[in-house]
Amino acid sequence: MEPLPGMEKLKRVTIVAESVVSERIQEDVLRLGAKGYTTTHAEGRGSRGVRASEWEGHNVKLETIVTPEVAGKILKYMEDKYFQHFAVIAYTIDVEVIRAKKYR
Amino acid sequence: MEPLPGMEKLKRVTIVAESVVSERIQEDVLRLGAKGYTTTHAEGRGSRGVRASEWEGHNVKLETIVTPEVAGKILKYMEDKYFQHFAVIAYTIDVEVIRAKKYR
Amino acid sequence: MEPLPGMEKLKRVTIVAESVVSERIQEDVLRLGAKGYTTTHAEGRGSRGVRASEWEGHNVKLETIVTPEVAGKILKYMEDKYFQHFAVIAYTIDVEVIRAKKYR
Amino acid sequence: MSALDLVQLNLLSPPILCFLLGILATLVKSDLRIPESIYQALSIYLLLSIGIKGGAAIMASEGSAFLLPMGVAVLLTGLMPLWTYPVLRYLGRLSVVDAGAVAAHYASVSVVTFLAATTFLQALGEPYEGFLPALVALMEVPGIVVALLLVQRISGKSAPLLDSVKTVLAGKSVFLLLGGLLVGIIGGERGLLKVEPFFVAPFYGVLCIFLLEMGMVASRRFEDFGKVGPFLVVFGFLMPIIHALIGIYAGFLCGMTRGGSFVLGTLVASASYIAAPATIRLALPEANPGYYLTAALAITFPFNLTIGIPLYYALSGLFFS
Amino acid sequence: MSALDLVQLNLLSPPILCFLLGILATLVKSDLRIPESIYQALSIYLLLSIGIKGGAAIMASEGSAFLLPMGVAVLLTGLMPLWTYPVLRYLGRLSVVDAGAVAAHYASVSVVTFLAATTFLQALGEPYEGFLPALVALMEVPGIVVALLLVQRISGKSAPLLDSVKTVLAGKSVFLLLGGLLVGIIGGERGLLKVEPFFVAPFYGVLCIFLLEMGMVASRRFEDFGKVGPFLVVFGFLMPIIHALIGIYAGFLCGMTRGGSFVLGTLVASASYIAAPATIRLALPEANPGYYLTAALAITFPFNLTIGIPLYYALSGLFFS
Amino acid sequence: MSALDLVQLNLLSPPILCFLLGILATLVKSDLRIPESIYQALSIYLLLSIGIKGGAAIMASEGSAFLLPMGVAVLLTGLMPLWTYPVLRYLGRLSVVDAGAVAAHYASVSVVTFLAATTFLQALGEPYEGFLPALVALMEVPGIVVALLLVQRISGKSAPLLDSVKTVLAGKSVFLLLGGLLVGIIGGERGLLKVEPFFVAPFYGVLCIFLLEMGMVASRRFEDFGKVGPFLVVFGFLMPIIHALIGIYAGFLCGMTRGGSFVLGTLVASASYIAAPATIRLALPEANPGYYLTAALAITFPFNLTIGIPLYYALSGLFFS
Ligand SMILES: Nc1ncnc2c1ncn2[C@@H]1O[C@H](COP(=O)(O)O)[C@@H](O)[C@H]1O
Ligand SMILES: Nc1ncnc2c1ncn2[C@@H]1O[C@H](COP(=O)(O)O)[C@@H](O)[C@H]1O
Ligand SMILES: Nc1ncnc2c1ncn2[C@@H]1O[C@H](COP(=O)(O)O)[C@@H](O)[C@H]1O
Ligand code: NA
Ligand code: NA
Ligand code: NA
Repeated sequence: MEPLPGMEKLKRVTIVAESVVSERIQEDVLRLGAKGYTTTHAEGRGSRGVRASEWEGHNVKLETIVTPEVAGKILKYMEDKYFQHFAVIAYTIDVEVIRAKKYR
Repeated sequence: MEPLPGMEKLKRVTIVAESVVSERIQEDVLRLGAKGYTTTHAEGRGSRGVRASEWEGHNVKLETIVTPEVAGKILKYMEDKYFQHFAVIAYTIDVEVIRAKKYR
Repeated sequence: MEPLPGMEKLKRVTIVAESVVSERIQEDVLRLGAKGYTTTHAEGRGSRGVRASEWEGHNVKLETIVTPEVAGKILKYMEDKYFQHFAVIAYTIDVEVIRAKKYR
Repeated sequence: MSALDLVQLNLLSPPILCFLLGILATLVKSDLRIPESIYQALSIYLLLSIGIKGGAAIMASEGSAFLLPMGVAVLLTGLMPLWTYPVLRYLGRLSVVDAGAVAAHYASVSVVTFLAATTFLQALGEPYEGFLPALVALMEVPGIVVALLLVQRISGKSAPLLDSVKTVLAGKSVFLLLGGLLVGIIGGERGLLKVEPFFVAPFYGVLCIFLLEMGMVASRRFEDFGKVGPFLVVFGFLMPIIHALIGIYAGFLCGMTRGGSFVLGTLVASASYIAAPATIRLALPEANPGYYLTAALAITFPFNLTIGIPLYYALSGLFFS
Repeated sequence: MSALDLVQLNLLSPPILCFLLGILATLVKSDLRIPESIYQALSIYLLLSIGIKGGAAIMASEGSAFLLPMGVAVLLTGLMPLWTYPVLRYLGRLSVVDAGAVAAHYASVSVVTFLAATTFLQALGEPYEGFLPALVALMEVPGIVVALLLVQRISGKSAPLLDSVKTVLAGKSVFLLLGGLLVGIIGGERGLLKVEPFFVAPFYGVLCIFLLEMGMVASRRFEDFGKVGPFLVVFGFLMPIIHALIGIYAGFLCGMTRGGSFVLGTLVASASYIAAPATIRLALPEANPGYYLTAALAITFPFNLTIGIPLYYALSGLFFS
Repeated sequence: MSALDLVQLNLLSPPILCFLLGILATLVKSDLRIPESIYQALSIYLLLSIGIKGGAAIMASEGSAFLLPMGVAVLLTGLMPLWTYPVLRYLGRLSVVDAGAVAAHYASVSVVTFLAATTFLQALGEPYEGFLPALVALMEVPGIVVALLLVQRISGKSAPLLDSVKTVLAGKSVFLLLGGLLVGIIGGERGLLKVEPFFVAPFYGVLCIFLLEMGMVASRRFEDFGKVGPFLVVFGFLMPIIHALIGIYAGFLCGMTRGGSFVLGTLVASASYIAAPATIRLALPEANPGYYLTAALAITFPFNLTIGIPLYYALSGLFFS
């Protein structure tokens, strides 16, 4: 599909993480170059099963619109830092935005 | 990636907005031609920082599947009406749906 | 847009359903081959209007990252089983993931 | 007390005032919302509390005075689809599933209507049987099952009836009522005493907040009146009155007090908008919720809450005097 | 009682201790969070409860003693933008919309500050007029409207004023206060009695949890002090003191008790951080929330809650002795 | 009272009945859910309430009778990893981190088990020291820290220990307990009086709803029994009994009442499933939550709540008679 006129392509990185690490990931993402993010409460099932505890709450889903470079950095960081021990997944989607400079 | 057989391509417009304007945006979106929408409670960080107040709640994320034409209209409207003064972002993603006529 | 280096393309299926059927759909999705899913509470407007009741809660949005084959199966199943009588929509988006084998 | 006094007594109690306030909130387009999780917490509180009080009351009651009324109430509720279904199908010209679905709702009961009825009696100073909350739990299910059986019979297709029975029994509203009953029966008076400051004393205040929300929920559906057609609107107002009379008379025959018979009548008159919709949605997905929910929630429920309750009390005077 | 005793009496009450605990939670970076839905439920509870109590008190009060204080309070509140706006615009050099926005906040009232003031009086054993909660409801709106009118006048552009008035009146905080008032007035003493164990007895405990959250909310904005500039910080501390004196004196002139005058003074001194921000955000979107929210919520609110209340009480001694 | 009477007294109290009801809800696959925000609100309420009551009790207690028991309790808790770790590592053949993680949980305490123990004493009419809630707050942390130190020592890698201590101290459960203590100590008896109708009277009712949820949470993990292996299952049942004896004896030596010693024993016997899991997940991410959570939450917690409490009380008779 063609991009709508006047719009630019960027990446949206989505991270679903068990809540115990979610505040850390929010800081990580900004440090790695994201200019903002949006989070929602989420629940889920995956391969790892158990989480810390109900008292900590369930998962947090974080979405951030970034340049492809920053997206690459974030995914790399997630892989190195969280994938092994924590219940975390991350992926990217292509998005089209107006006024792309807000996200750079 | 090729579309799955029998599916058609449409646009999904995502709008994240501070709650004080979210009900208005829901009406706007329908008026501009969307046939439906889905909202979730969200929190977030961006460049503008402060919101109206905690009592108003945080952000609302709205997702609506529409034709490219309607998508263009919605983004244009968001830009004209909300971007300057309100904490609002909007972007589109390509999606594939079955029975596209539900969204036209 | 080119995929980021080292990433593979998969499909993300999104299903928004009235809560009364959401637990069933979660089981369906796993049975049809998904390795996990993420759910969030959602509200929405569509063509069908009324739901079972407020007491049941609103909608549930489910997102699952799967291979194109599984995505096709899930959409087909939703169409056959739920589209006629329940307030359910489903669509797919292309995503890029690291370590795709987690989702196979 | 004159009929007008009764209406006034009912309308001016804080819970009903809060219900009207909820309707007002919708009318003036207020942005007031009760968060979904709070609504659920309030429901859990009310249901568990009713159950526990009912259970403790059963244990406190002497002998087995409650057995006859209970049996009659369950029977009555089970029989209701036998006349509501034909009325809906042939007078109302609803389809088989829609008629069955609406019948199921009127053959079950509304917990909040029950609470409003007992609140009314307390304001009046009129006594009633302590075991009545147990009735609510028992009257929720049978009518739904019978209505489903009926549809299955008539339409010839074998709906997953056993599944439906399980759904409704394990459904949260019935589970909490029955579970509360158990806790009340086992824990007894002494158990109730410990939890009284939580489950009993603040009850009417909690009910106020709940009815505030119910007012908003019901009035958001007022605009659907047009869609359901005139028959269902009339049905939603008239049927409860007939049912109330049947219920009051049944209570009278069982030797219940005037207060208890009035509550039984109100229960019979009420239509479920919690247990029934959830079950019906899954068991009869092709039935239109626009019919059954609008009738039960936007017509019969507000009618009972405001006019029905004082009316049924006045009517109970026909039998007791 | 010495000034220090008063400060201590205020600071050591559980609600204020919980407020300080909330500030501490932010300072030590605790992961404690009050879920948004709970915060909303607590607000609904507090607002409705204040309204109901105020309404019942009006019904219980003899004659129309409340009319004069009410009129004066509304007038005072409506006049406030006439001096706060110029101060902000010319001394503070804020833009027209920013000055108007801040003025609107200080010309409305803070419900929680009101509650803290009455808690303080109760700890002191000092009586006050029962109809005061009704004042809160009436003082929320007029100042906001006048401030908006002023901005409209000066900037020449016609803001959708009617819309704003509707927004603030149908807004949940005003709706609940006025709605509660109605329930209290219509339901009367007798209605209050039934809901007393929910709406009255646990009130101060609920206030504790609410203030725990408010402490976290306010302290999260402490870091914005730098951004608003020194003028607004000074304004946020000094203006309330001047306003308190005006309010106390007005109460005195109306013949109110010392307690009542002190509460009126505290109300006048308080700045809205609920009704005003929501309305202003929509009516004056170009105004910077960084100014008005920081001033109202992070400066004036904590100041009033901790130092202001005992100070205003001490000051009220100037008029009553 | 015979052992059976004790078991019955415990099992038939409304809170424990609600816990069993929660287990039942999972078994019958009910769709009952306590929303996450409500669960969090109930926790905040319970923790703050325990803290405030403990604090007020300390202020009310004469002299410093609480110092010795407190010191002993903290010491005991800090020492526990020294024997639980080797047992888990060498008898149970868990890895270093897993053994350390499980040890940390058993060296901390369960707040809800504490509440169940005091509920039991109240039903029994047996007195106990008022300062016990303060013990809970103090016993949560030391054992976790010692267990982490141990793992660090043995595995040789320097875990961010200071970070962990900060995490657990600023973590919401410890923060609320200690914060409540402060509010109780500073506000004193008089402060408690004002908030009593909220924080004290409805407490057992709130505990019922909380335990309903805990029953569902715990039973959802019952199926993991298989995964943890027979050793951990046995450990989860036996270790608490040994720990209870140690705790009761320690209380006895400190000159505490029978009730107080029993509560201390129950605290020592309990395993944390709130403060510990959150801390361990971050400090030892490679430890398997499948081990520590299942043992603490699905084995030891339900065991203590149902059988353990009456058993420990009976055992306390060995020392006091
Ligand atoms: N295939 C998937 N699709 C969508 N979300 C997933 C998938 N697998 C895992 N998740 C999410 O990621 C979280 C952690 O997964 P896991 O580490 O596999 O337990 C889960 O709780 C889900 O919310
Ligand atoms: N780069 C971004 N990615 C995702 N969400 C964003 C981003 N920037 C802003 N947002 C969302 O949009 C809201 C408003 O942003 P802002 O107007 O920049 O304060 C924020 O609260 C976020 O929820
Ligand atoms: N065009 C749309 N875009 C996004 N979500 C939609 C759309 N149409 C329907 N939905 C969602 O799907 C649910 C069911 O829709 P419906 O069956 O049309 O009532 C709605 O409540 C919305 O959450
Ligand atoms: Na009925
Ligand atoms: Na003011
Ligand atoms: Na322990």
